[in-house]
Amino acid sequence: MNEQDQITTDPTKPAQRMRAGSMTISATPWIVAALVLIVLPMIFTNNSAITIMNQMAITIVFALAYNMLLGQGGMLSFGHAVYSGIGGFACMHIMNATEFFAVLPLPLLPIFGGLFGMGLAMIVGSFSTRSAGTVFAMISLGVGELIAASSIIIVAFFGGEEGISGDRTYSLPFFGIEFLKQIEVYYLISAWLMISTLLMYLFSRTPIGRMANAVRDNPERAEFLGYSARWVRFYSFIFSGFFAGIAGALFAINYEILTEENLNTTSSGVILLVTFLGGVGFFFGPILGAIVFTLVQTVLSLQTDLWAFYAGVLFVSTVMFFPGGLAGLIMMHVPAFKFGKARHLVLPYIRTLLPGLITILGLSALVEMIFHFRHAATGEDEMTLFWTTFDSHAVFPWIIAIVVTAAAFWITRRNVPGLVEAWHKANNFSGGRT
Amino acid sequence: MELVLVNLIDGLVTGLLLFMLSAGLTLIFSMMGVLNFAHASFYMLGAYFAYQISLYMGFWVGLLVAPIIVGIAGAGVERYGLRRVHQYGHVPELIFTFGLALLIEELVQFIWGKNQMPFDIPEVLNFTAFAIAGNSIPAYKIFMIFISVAIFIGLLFVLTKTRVGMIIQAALSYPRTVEALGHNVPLIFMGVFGVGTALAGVAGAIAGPVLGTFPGMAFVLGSIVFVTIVIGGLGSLWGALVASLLIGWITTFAKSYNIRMEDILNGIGISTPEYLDDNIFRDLWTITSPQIADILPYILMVLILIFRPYGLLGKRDA
Amino acid sequence: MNSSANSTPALAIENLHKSFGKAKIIRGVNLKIGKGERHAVIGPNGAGKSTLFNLITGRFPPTSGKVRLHGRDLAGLAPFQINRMGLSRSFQITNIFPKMSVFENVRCSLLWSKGYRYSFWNMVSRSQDLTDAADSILEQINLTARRDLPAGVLSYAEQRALEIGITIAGGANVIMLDEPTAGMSHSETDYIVELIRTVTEDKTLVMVEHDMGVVFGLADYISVLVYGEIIATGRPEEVRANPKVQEAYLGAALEAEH
Amino acid sequence: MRKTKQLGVTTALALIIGSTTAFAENIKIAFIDPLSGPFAATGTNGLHQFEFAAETLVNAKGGVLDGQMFEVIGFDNKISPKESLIQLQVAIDQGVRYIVQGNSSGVANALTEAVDKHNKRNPDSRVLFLNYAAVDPALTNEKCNFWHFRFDANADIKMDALTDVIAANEGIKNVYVIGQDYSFGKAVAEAAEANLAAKRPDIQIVGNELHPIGKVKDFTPYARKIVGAETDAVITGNWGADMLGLGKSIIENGFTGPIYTYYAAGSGITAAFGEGGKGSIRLISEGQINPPPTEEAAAYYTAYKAKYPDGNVDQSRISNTIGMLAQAIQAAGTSTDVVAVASALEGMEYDSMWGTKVYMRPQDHQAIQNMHIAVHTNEGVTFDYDNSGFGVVAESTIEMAGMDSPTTCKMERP
Repeated sequence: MNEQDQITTDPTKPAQRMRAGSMTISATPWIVAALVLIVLPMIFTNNSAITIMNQMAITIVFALAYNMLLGQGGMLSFGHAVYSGIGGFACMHIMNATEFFAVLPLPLLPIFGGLFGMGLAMIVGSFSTRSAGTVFAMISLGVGELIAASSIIIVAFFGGEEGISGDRTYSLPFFGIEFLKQIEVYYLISAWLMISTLLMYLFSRTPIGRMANAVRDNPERAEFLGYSARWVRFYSFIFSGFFAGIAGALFAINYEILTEENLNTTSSGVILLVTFLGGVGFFFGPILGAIVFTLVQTVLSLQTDLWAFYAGVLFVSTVMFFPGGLAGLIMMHVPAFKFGKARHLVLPYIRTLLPGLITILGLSALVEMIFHFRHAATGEDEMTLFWTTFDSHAVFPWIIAIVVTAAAFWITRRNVPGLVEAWHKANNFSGGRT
Repeated sequence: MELVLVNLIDGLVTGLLLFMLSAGLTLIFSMMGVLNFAHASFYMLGAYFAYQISLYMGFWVGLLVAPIIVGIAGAGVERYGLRRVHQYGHVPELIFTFGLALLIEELVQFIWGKNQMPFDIPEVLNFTAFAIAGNSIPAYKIFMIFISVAIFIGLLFVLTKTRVGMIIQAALSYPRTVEALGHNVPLIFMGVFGVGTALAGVAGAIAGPVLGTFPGMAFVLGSIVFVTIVIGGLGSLWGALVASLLIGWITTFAKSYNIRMEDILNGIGISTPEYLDDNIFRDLWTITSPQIADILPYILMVLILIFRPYGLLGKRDA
Repeated sequence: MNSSANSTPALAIENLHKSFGKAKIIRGVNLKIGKGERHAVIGPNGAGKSTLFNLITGRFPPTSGKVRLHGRDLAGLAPFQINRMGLSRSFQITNIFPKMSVFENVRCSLLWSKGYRYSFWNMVSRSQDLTDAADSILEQINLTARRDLPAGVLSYAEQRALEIGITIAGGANVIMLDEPTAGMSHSETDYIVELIRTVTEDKTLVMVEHDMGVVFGLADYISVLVYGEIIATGRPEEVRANPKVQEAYLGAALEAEH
Repeated sequence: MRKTKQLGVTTALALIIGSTTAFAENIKIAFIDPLSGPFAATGTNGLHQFEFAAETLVNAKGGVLDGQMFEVIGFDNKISPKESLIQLQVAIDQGVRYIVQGNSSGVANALTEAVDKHNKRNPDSRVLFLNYAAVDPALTNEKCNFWHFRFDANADIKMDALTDVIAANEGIKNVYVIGQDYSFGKAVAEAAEANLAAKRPDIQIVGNELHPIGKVKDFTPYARKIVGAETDAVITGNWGADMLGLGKSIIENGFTGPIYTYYAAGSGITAAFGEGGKGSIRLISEGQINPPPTEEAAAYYTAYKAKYPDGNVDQSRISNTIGMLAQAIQAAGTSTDVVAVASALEGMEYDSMWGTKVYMRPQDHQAIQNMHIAVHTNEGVTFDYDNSGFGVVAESTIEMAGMDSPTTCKMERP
């Protein structure tokens, strides 16, 4: 394990060097992203893939908004779902205000969601942003719980347990588009995804965005530079609330229903995990987190009832071994690429990661087999795993699974030192890593 | 009047149970700066372990052994998980415990399944201790009070009268200084974490039979424990006690008496709107105290944080 | 001091007291520091120099007494408000933004004074005035070569230089430095002293310093703080000659010096 | 760079989704209910009952039409409306035409609206929503639609039947109503009040209150109030941990009268109540388990227990759902034209093995069937729940409960 320490403990350092160096805004990634978003539904044409991509896009906007607080502002919120939820509920009420909605083109609706999310953030932020740290975190938890609880009690606005629903197609047709089809909604959401992501990125480059970082790192110093840490936090908070509200509005458009789950603490917790999984230290981290988490939640859960268990393992091991998240993991390879030494890593990676992957799959196979052995119906001894059907009550499959897993683990262990060495070689330009 | 007494006893039981959880949490938090989100999960583990042991060796062995196992598990989590994450800062630590809470819940479901466990009060304690005006007080509740009070006294004794306690006390107020004094701080951390989680295990073992032993039991209690220590003041054992009892009594009394929002509003001179059914605030008007009893602690916490950020008895800023 | 007798002093401290619990740390300090003056506060350990600093800059509220900046009372103002009135300070313990690049550290400290305030419609990288100003300060503090490194990896002396850079960047006319050379080697100290001399040209400088070489090399005036009271104020040679000072503090130090 | 990553990941996604679309001939039934999380116990048990019913009642008998088999596919909705809608879309893309769901009226509301919109917007891939347990009356009243069928009695019908029994019991003078603070709990309370006022004006409702759902740790104060109110009976709509907590607490604090409720059996609750709940807990539900109404039912139950020793057949309506769907497909002569199948379901009379006729009322798609009041006990139990020795024994029966119950549904047919 010690060898792995060295690989993983300080992924941020070279990356920071990168970040500090590249402050100019390059248009290329944005154009590529836009093209990809346009092309994606032509590759994945079925509605469920589009629905899942919509869900991803909504989660991305929300996670980026959340990271404006956590990653850029250093504020840990346990109740951020309420800002997105309020935006969504407000949009749903607008959808149901038939006369007004009939003259409003649907693509403009998210602006209202954003404004309502921002409005609530202004109210709560007026007292919660006085300090960061535990006070902020606990106020966010308290306020989050209160609003989530009142969502069931105050039926007039939140609709109780059923929530409130509406029909997006009653809006003013937008250049003839009525948003009847999923694909039309997909392009609407994608457009907003691009707009919000760009705006949030640009925000991080504005004076207030830079000062958010400064206040995160050293609030006292920032105060002696003429900035009120509280106001800087407040501005970050309301802008985060604005984009969270946009995510809520996109949710309203996509699902046409808002319920208590849009506000509750579970949703708030999930967005924290999503953001952290992706990596809070990098702007694009939450994007990765949102994609991976949506896949785990929606696609992996089609495959196994134990998806939540795997998700838990994924989170805990990310925090333990890759605190920079997925983005940190990717960015720690940038120096090697930059210095043209990345090719030294390819072979050792294959040698280590391939058996590593088999180890993980083998372990999960064992977990699945135990689960099947214990919980399957009597007489249903057959189970299918990795396209193989076998008898979970026979000894042979168990032996195979255990032997394969153990062997793969052994090979992984044996090859780790080689990987570490290669890693040092690929990164030795900096001379004497600590 | 008798009902007040009954409610006081009921609230005391709830409060003391909460205290057993918050005592460990406040110790852990103030020493290590870790908001241990998995604390209630250790409480759940306590209940499940106690149940499992009680199947073979009876309730009492379960009550004795389960907390020890939970404590060892907690110490293990500190040693092999938290200590590693510690170097990355407080937020990753917190998220680690957050993920751990999820993982423990999944593990419990994996091992014991998703159903309620038939974990029952032992026969010896399954009688009515006494009755006040027709309200019976079960002997088990008295037993719970005794256990909690005994633990509180024991904890107080260890913290104020022993050397280890002195070090921990010092670490509560001056965590860095203690480190500088050459004490084996990692070992103290592990010990405190182990003891803290063991206390949660005790709470689980004695609460399992009355509050139910099921995979969601940690979630139900989850954040209320944080609320308790924040209200009480971080790092203050007495604060945790006061806040626990306060919450226990507030929620119990709010449930017992039907205080209606309408009466309060009328009382302060706002008259009920004529057409309540069409009023957008109709849901606010019809709120009653039992309806919001378990939400009151959150309101209390937000108010406390706004007006007194270091809690009722806390010395340090939260 | 005499030179600025007609105009309001840059900084005026009137009968300032500060107690922590029962401990009286500052016991009636009176001090006037004129515009353009370089003023050093010296005193033995525990005399209350840093507390005095923190009182002036609004980090702690005083128990009683007044601090005036350009004639305006600072009572009840938050640090950022005091800063906006033209007072900037450095810290005894290095206090920078370690995760940001050196360039960004300086740029952040320019933002307010350049009028960007809480704006969210400007791109910092598009604002040429900011970049130019930040680069010229980097030039001044000799850190151009380190421009894009995270500030946290700089050497100690470089971090102190950066701290001074941050302190002066905002264009404040009253600069307060808390032990700018603490913990430095001789050559590093010379570098910093030179740096301070150039960057505080035409500004009012108030500094707390231990190193007598630095004090006598830089300061126009010296005040001696002992047990929360100022026992002497004057030109370096006057202070050096003051018997009270010699008795209380300087004696030993001066002997060691020569 | 990040977008190429996204591309790769979604390729994998397409593969995974594609890989589950394997069998083409089967009639696919999507079971969208919680299979993970706090409500997974109920969901998993429901899925087993659906699979067993499809296997026993349809596939073992050679399927429907020209030998088409039923295939029940479980989709985990994590009891979240949002996830339900995603899974609905995935199910539809896999060629599913029949959706079954039951846990949580919130989810049912989301699904029924989504199905309605989907069928309007995509006439080529219409689906039917067979609701086997969500009892919010609105689903067959103001929110009814042609695609939704409910196989359980709704909360109002159940309360109507329940209050019939209470009204017939002269010993009951005082009643205490308590429930979870959300739509279902409120609906139960309102229905109880209205029904009792109409049937037995002399009965006094000595308490009527709501508590937060899923948040109460200790029910003692509520229990004290109930005991203190000297009530003869308690009515509650609680379920899950809230039911267990409330029930146990009431009994422990010395209440001996009947506790009338909807959901207090199976999923570990019967075992957890055990001896304490004996004779106190009374449930209103369709389907008689003890004594077994027919031999077929007994055999069915025995076979189920043999397959799932830890499971219970606690929702007899599940087998009715499968049976009626099979009969409707047979009658319509098609499994793909859901309009025809829905039309065949409307007004269908089905002879259930649980000793009742099930009539699918065409006005609102509400199934009308016999309801039973069953008592939690260990005497006369042929089939226990949770292997605890305890089970529910039918005490009284209300024939075709709610046959003429009013509905506000204005059914729009395609």
